[in-house]
Amino acid sequence: MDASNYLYISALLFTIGAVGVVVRRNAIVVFMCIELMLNAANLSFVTFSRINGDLNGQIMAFFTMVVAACEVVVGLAIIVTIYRSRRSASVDDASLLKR
Amino acid sequence: MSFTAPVLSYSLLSPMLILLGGALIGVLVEAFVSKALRPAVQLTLTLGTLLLAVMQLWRIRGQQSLTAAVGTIVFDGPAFLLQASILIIAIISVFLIADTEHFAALPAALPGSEEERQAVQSGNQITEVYPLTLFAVAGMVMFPVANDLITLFVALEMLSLPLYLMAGLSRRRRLASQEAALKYFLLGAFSSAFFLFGAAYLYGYSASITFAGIREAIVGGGGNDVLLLIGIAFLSIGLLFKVGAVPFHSWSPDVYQGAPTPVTAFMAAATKIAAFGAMLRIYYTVFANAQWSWTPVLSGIAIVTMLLGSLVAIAQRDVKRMLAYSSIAHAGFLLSGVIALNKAGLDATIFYLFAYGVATVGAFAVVTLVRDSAGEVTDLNRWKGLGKRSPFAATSFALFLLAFAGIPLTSGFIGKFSIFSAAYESGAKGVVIAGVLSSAIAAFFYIRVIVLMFFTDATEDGTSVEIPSILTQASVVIAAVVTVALGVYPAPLLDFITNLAIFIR
Amino acid sequence: MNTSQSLVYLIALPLAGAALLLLGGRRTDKWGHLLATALSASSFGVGLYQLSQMLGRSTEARPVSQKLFEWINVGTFNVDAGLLLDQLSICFVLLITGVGTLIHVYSISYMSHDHDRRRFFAFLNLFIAAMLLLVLGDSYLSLYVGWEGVGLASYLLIGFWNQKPAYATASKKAFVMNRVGDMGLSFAIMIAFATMGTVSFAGVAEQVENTSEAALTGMGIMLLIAAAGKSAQFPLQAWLGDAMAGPTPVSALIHAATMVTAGVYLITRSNFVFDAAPTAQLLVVIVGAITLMFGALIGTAKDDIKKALAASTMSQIGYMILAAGLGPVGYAFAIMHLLTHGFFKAGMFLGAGSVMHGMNDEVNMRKYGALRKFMPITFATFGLGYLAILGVPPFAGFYSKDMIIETAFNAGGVKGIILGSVTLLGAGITAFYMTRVMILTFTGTKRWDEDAHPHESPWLMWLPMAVLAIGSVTSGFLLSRGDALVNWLHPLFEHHEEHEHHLLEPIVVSGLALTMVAIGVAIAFVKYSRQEVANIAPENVSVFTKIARQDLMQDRFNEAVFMRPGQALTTTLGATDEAVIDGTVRGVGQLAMSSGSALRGLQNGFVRSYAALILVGAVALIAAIWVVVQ
Amino acid sequence: MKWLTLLMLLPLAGAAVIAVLPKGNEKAAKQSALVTTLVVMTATIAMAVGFQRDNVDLQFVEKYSWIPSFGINYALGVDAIALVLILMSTILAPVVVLAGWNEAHGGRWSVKTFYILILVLETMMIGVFAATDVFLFYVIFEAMLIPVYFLIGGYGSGERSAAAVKFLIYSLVGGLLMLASIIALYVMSGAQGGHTFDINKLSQLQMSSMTQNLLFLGFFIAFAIKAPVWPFHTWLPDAAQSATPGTSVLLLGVLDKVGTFGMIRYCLTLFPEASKTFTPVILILAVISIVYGAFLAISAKDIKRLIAYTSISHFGFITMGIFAMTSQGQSGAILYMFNHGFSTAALFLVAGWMISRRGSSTIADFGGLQRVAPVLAWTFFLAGLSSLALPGLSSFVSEFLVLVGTFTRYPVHAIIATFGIVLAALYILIPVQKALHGPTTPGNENLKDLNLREKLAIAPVIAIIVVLGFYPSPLLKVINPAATHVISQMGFTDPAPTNGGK
Amino acid sequence: MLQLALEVGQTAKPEAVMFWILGPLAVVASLAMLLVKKAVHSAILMAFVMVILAIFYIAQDAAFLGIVQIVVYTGAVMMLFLFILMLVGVDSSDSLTETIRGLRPIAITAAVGFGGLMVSLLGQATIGRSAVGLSGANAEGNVQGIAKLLFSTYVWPFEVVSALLITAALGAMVLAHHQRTTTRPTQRQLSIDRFRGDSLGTAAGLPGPGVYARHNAVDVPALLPDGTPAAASINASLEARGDMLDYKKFELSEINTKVEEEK
Repeated sequence: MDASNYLYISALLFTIGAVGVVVRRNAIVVFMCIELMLNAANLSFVTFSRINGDLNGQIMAFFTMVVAACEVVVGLAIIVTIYRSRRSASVDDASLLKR
Repeated sequence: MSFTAPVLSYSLLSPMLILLGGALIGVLVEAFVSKALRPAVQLTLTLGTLLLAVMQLWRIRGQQSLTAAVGTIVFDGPAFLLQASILIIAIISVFLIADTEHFAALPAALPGSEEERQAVQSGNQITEVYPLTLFAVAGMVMFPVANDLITLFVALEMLSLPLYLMAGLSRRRRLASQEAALKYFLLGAFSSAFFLFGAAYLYGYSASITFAGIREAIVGGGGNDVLLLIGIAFLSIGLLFKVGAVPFHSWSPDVYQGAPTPVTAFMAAATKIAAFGAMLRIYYTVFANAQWSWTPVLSGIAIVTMLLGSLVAIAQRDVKRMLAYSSIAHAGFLLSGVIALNKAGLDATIFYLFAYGVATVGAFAVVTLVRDSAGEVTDLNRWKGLGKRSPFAATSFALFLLAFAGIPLTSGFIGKFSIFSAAYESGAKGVVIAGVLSSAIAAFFYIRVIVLMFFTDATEDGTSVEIPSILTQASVVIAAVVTVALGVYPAPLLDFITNLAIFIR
Repeated sequence: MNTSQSLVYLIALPLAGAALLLLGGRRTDKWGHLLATALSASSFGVGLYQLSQMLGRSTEARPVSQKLFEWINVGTFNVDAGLLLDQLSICFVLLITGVGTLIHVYSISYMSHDHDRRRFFAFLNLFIAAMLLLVLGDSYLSLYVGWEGVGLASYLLIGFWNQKPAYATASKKAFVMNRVGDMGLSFAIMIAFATMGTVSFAGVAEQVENTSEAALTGMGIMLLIAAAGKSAQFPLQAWLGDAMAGPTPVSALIHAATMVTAGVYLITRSNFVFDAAPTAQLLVVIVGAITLMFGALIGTAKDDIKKALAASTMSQIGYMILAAGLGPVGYAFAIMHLLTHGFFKAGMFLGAGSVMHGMNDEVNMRKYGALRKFMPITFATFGLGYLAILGVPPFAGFYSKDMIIETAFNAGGVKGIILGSVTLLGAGITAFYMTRVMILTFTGTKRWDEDAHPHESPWLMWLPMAVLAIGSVTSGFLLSRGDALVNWLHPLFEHHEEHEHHLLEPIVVSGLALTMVAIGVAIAFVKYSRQEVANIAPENVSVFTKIARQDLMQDRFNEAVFMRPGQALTTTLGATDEAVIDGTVRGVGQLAMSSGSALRGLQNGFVRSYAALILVGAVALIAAIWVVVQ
Repeated sequence: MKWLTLLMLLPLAGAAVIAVLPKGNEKAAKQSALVTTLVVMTATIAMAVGFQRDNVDLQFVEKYSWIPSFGINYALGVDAIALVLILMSTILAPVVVLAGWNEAHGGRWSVKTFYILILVLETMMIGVFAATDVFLFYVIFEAMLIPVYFLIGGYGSGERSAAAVKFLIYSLVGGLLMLASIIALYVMSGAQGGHTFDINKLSQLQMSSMTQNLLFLGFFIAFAIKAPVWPFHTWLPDAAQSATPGTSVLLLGVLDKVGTFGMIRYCLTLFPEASKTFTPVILILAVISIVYGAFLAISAKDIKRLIAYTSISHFGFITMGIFAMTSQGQSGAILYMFNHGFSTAALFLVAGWMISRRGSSTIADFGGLQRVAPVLAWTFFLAGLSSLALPGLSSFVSEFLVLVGTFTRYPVHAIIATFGIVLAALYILIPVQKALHGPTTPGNENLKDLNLREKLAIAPVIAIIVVLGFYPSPLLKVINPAATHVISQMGFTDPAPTNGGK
Repeated sequence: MLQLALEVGQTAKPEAVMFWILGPLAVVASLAMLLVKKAVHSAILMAFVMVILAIFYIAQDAAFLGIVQIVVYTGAVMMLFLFILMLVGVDSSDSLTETIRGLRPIAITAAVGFGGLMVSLLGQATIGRSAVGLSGANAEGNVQGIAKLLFSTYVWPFEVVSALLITAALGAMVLAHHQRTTTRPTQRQLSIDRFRGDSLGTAAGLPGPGVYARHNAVDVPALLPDGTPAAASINASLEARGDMLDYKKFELSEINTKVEEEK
């Protein structure tokens, strides 16, 4: 089967993730949507790796996972901090800074 | 199975290794040194590390045109210049960070809680910012020397993560600070996803993850342009986000305002150098032959960025936000140097980055000086009459604003002139005209602040200027001296840059 | 041409006086007036010396010049500060310094109570110097300096008592209207330079034959405008009446004898231009004729003695201009009338001053009457002047005016008839209003204010009057004897071959003129001597009188045509500048501000909006790629 | 001897001396400033003596590499035009210091600062006329805004900060347009034989007429704002109204001359073809400026605004003379620049004394000053006469030369402009009547006449006005070769006498 | 649909079957992730998508990544998410109505545009060469291949990532760690405080919740002997959270609380 079909899936997942960031209010869900985007990118890497017959893409995907893990740690720490101060995980509530 | 041990060329990596080593020692200090000693130890350690890194960088400047770490790092003239700029700015910024008055005494405590009050009273300090700063600096110096997409991405995250954290550590207005951290983080991660997606398509296009490989594929032209274009577009989003170009700029006013001012200074100056450094390398070497595809778009973005940054800055009431929009406008000016895609553009952009970075740190340093009993005063209306109360602060701030406005005899003018002439040389006349136009608009609000400081009578509201430490004062003075010196006699630095700034491909 | 090193002293002496008195300040109060008078007199002496020198030379060698220094020298525009004294200018020099000195003398007494007498004398000296520069300059540009210089002196002297707002306004009016004339002179100089490449009299005279008539006509018209401004000729006549605000010696010197005749000098001096530009010459005649009548008509209705005399001056200068416009035959008569007029009009003004001096500065003739007995000397000198201006033989005016009327008739054809009739009619009206002045002032009943104690003026005042009276009696005879003046001036004016076809015999003209004068005198006598004169001007008079009292609506006309629209324009421009030009600039600023505020709205604080913005940016990029790929 | 650098360094040295003076010693600051400016004046005159007037090349040339990578030099040199203007600036400087002895006292900052700003400004005034490197010129052109800005905003009166901002924004916008043009020139020079800012080399660049037109506009608008030419003038009345008299003298007398100087030195030299293309438009603007400025001056209620408007009118004359392209027009314009400096100085200084005595700058508040303070009044009157270009005073010579020079080529423009002289009579005599004549109005009875210091300050100005009115040829002899050179460089010769078409 | 079925039938290789089943499932699951109200459901769906992706990886010769995806991503990262969700409140659910005006249409338009354009572009993107496949690169085994690259070419970024991890840990510490700012009181000090406190009532320790009350739940205050509720009997943190029941309703109103003083 044509490996590029995976690319379509990847693009769709990326799109859905991006939209999720825009439409969801819960900071954790927003963050998960970002993770979805990263995963979509990873799928592209793996697929291209297969198409190109080259393992570098997989290495990149691997690094993405590791970096994403670090990002999750930092991100969730920030979200928890905000939640503790505001008793809310809604990103809309954090809108003191504007204009 | 055969495995040959990689050759890393440690000497070229040494500045980064020193930084990382310093940061790790800093972490250990957190664990093992008594609380009372920590601030002094950390400050000394951080400054020492940075100085050591600078010295080491100076020593290896001759060994340019080399790749290191199995080709993941490239060290050439621009790399040296950019790394040196970042390190110098980092040193000045650390002077500001050393004034721990800006940072929350106990970030884990709820804002306004008894616990926080006690922490403040006990003089608790979060000395973790020092290692975090060093980590960020390490990421920044790695960003413009990365030679493949993986290293680039790791460096990007390396510089971002500490900044996300540090943005949330302000002592005053903690909710706003945390909000800044959240926004910076979410949007940063969002843009990283775009960056990564673009990287995937570049990989798909060229079957290579290294810059050299991608460049060869573009030169060879055998691949599919759609993949290349998507790759360039998305990778650019990630980079443009970091420099704060419209429409990827919206984080910067909020984050600049919310973050502790020393962090803002550091972030505004150093991140910009790092990000533009990477952009220069990528656009000047990797994408150079696909110029047709990105110059028009980047020109459009540059024009919109300059104009929007300048226009919105007019309407600002908060000095930090105003500086943020000014930095957006400057991102537009700097983009015109990227668009130029010639030697002059490269030289000009590097010069501009350094000059602008120094002035930015200086400007924010002055912001840290203006305080009342509740901390920094960033409301512009309360800056009225500052010239009378503190000629030092007001004069130096005016100097930095004049430099931002590009008035002759300040570094900003030389920068603006060189970057616009480079852009003009490459035929980007529209960008130059927009640049001139937005400079005019920008002049308007810079002057407005000068009017406020010098020509408006103060309202008695307890706003005063404190010189909290000799270090902060030093950073203002250093920045001012550099700004004037580069405006009056920039020849040595320009020559130095011209001689060094040659990318190896 | 001969050169003379002493010409400069003519100007330098009074100029030094002016400078010394102005810069010296109060220190010179005690003797300043004496010094000024002495300097004026010595200038007159230099003039006499020059005359004697000139008389001693052959006709061709009479003009002398002196180059002072290089003045303006740019490219082909070369003007030296140079002086030229020829037969024409010597007449003026003597008139100016002579009458000027007399008036200095008169003023010593007349102004003796004035706090600022020193300044007055400084201005008088300044005037003498400027006027001398005007007539001595060897180029239009040097003349221009004197031209504006006398304007300045006139402004200063009219406004000498400028603490009275009306006087200050009068002086300003005089200067501004003069400037309109000056503008004409500027244009004339520019035309001369652009077409002939020179602005000196000699140069222009030389180039006239190489120059098109159109250009010369243009230049001539511009010179005429200049002359009209300075000489209060139609249509720039309105300032002269108001100029009587100045002290009476000023009116005598500047606004009767000398400065106002500068226009005649200019036209006469530019004879070569006008001779080559018949259209311009015709205009000169027309302007002269109109003003002649204009002034005469105003004169009939004025109750203010000085304004009546001013109107008369206007009218008499009209005669001169008319004569000057008649070409070579008329120039000499214009100058002759100018000289005789200088004597009798100055004398009459001084007489008026003397009357005012005795009547507490009252100028309204309706409050005079029967002064003959109280001021016999004044009456006598004034009366001699009166006879002179009427043109009664053998007084001065007879010779000069008669010649002009005669020449006017001789202009030929319809033109001659019209001009002749106008001059004749003018003579009649002159007789009427001058008789009116005489009757109202010196005869009839006393209509004085209660506190008036008329008395004769001191000798310092009547002496100059007497000298001028002698002039009014004799000058005409002396100047015309053997065509003395005509022959004297002859070399300057290009005479065409005499083809005099007399329309009327000279004796007929004289007879007609005297008849007209007699009619005028008779009417005045009937009107003012036979019935009681009201000491307040009656209101139930004809429309004609009302209009004449208002100077034939000249001020209303200027107000309606120039001042009001000018003021409206000024106000409009002021508002436009604020609203439109500055408004545009401010509008641009506002636009930037408001677009900044509007764009600020993008930054709504919601992180999701920011993400959406990034997403939209990304979509835009992809869309761009899509377009490129398609 | 490096005359020009010396001239630029002297005021800076003076400023440094003032800076280290003890804080309270205002008198010493004033004296130092006066001595410095006098020394500079003397030095300038000494330099001017050595000027070879028939040599149209730049003299007293100095050249050092400044920013070699951009081909920028610190290059100085003067031709007659620059020399005359430097002379004017350095003569005006001590006059301003002496005349405005007390004007720094109402300021926002110390007296010391005032004089430091003045001296720094003097350095820049010399530099801006002496620069022969376009970049150096631009740097000084822009940098000199800063001291003026602080002088207006810090020591002015009324809406001083608004006026200062308006001044600065206008100038900066113009400057930025010029910067765009300079960048284009620089880039083109790089493409045609190496980057340079040498004005002579730049004038030999090949460029399309479109490019030339655009670049010309960049320069011209900057200069037109500076000069100011209608419709770029609205900053001037505000600035002049708010600034101290001394500052106004430097602003109108010297700074604005940079605009007209720039038109000659840069617009004509660098873009001869475009200059010709735009001449019709510029002449119309100039004529409008003349008449418009005069009308606004007539309607002005404030004496300082009035003077500013008269300057707009006068700058119209200068601009017209420059673009008339005749030697009379050009010489007249250059001489006009010089003369206008002094006549405006006289007007502003005397007006300043009147204002400081009365505490109001509204013309209607004065009245009958001639009785109360005769010397003051007559000085004002004389200055006014100079402004209305009365023959015998210096401005007449220049104004007439401009008119005559314009008339030979553009008679219609000259004719309309000549109407300006009638309007000039009005705009000077109206305030003269209101302020000096008439009865002494309440509030003016006790105004003091000029004191010795003021007389000393104004005397040289008046002397120059009078002497140059009667004897301008020494100056004209210096100016003429340069003016003719400019005209011939443009390929123009004076029109021959037309003989009216015969 | 028919076309699709035909294609599936024709290319009925195992991978295609797997793809056409799991691919749509992944899309549907991720869409559902946006549409469900509860965050925890989103998390589960996210984990589901991740597992599908892991299968895709394995199917594309990226066995190592597939395993790591499950172990690290699904296992560790998603667990972290869930843990935080628990902390924040597992019940918390989003209202899906949009509050920012105009955002939803923009988002939907952008989504459709983005997805549509991407798919359209990919449709035109002929890769230019047929898929090479990883059999060559994986000749020594996928894990070995990756390891070789990771420890030679990418050893530098690999090392730097370790610094990144330290940063993350340090950051989490900074934000979450409560440093003690006062010295811990000793037993002795505590004891002294008890007896020297404001009232002796605390000397014997605070009353437990629910004593004498109608319920003995932790949020019900104890009743004092006079029948008034003892606020001190409730844990302070419950009180702070507002989870304490209103003690007023436990007051025994008919009891006269007045103590008659004996004379």
